[in-house]
Amino acid sequence: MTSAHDTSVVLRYFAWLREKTGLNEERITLPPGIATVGDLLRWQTTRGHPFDLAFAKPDAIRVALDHAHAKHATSISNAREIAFFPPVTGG
Amino acid sequence: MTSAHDTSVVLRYFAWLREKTGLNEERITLPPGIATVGDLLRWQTTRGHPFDLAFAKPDAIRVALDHAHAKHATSISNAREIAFFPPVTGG
Amino acid sequence: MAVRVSTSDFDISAEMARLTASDAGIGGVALFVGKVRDHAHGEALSELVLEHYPGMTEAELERIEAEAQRRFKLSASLVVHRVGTLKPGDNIVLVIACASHRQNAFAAAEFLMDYLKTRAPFWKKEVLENGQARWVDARESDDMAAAAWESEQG
Amino acid sequence: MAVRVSTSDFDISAEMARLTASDAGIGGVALFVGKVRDHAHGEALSELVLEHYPGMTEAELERIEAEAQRRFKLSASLVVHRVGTLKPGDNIVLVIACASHRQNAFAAAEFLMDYLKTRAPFWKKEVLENGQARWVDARESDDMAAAAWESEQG
Repeated sequence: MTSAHDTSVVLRYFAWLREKTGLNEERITLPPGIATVGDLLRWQTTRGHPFDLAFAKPDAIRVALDHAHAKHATSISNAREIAFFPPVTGG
Repeated sequence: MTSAHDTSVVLRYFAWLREKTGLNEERITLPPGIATVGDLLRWQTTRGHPFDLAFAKPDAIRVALDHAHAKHATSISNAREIAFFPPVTGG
Repeated sequence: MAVRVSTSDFDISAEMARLTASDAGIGGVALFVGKVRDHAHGEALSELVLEHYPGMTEAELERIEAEAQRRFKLSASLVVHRVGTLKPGDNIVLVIACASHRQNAFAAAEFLMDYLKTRAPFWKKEVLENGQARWVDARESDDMAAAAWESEQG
Repeated sequence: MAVRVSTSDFDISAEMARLTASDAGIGGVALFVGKVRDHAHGEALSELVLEHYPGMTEAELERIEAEAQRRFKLSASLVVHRVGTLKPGDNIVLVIACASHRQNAFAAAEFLMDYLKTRAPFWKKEVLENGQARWVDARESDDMAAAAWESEQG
């Protein structure tokens, strides 16, 4: 159960980010000081192997907050689900 | 049978030109002096009722020579089948 | 590459399957279906009667299709146009353009429709529910759409 | 208006019949089908694996469809996208746009494809006949096609 004061978020990984991190998803409480999507991408590189390699090129990574595309400058504020993936290639 | 020296042509009529002339087609030997599609349209107006009314507005009429669109300035030269119709409205 | 004039309806799935079966290099297929609307100039439509010029119709459609093939490097294409008496909701025309990528497929399908509308010898007569019947006037916008292609790539 | 993500194939004729059944004011239907090509960068392709982001995919497709509806006054529309393991010749995506006239139908189908390609969270992995597998790179031309709509009508 998730209480009203739970500050954890679900991080999800797709395509080669899923393969490189070895994770489909994880539930995590982010350290303080992570305000934007860009902050979050930089933080990922500090988590050691395999995150350092998976997130080595943040410009090649897209992020969605609660199922909506977000720019690197976007505030993550109250997002409950944050997804990391390469540029999309459907159609 | 059509001999090698037969100079008759088949004239065909479509849509409201078919209705106004009352003809699907006719085989006819054109009088001398009709060189172009424009000449032919003017000649049609001289044939009396119902051709005078059907061909009263030649700019609203399209002509095909042997199954190919022709402009009013095009020579009718050796055409064997000449068709008269309004601007097309298929699709 | 094929054109067909028909009094009967077409099966889009079957036509597309036949067209794409032989070429697995096809990545994009654009299709267009024209249908009979239930109204004309605000009046309820009862029937749409389609007349054509047998012989010239096929010749003209083949010329249009060959030009689309040349411009857009199509892998395959199809034009089916119905004639006779149609009812609201009935299909009138089917155009299919198959290419490696979607841009050429879309452009070819639009080109085929624009040219078909201004060059293929079909004529529509609207029969209204009030009993009136009238030949459809050609639309100036269709002439302009076709003319716009003239200034593009030779 | 509908979007669907599916592991199974679609029947174009049936989807179109369902979409147009309720509205006899529809005069033009533009469709696009994307298919798996049998080669990639000159190599023979064995399989195409399509991954997506359940939940976001549907949300994003609905946003794209609503925008197309708003811009092009569509009578009806449909987006179906397949996921899972596909083979050369298999259908990947179906887009249908129904409008009164052909210009809006065509424009909407192209708009839906351009946006779907750059915004809907799908990813393709190519498995080659030589055993190699690689994630497909996004195409800059797709980004430009989508960006071109941004400068058009609000």
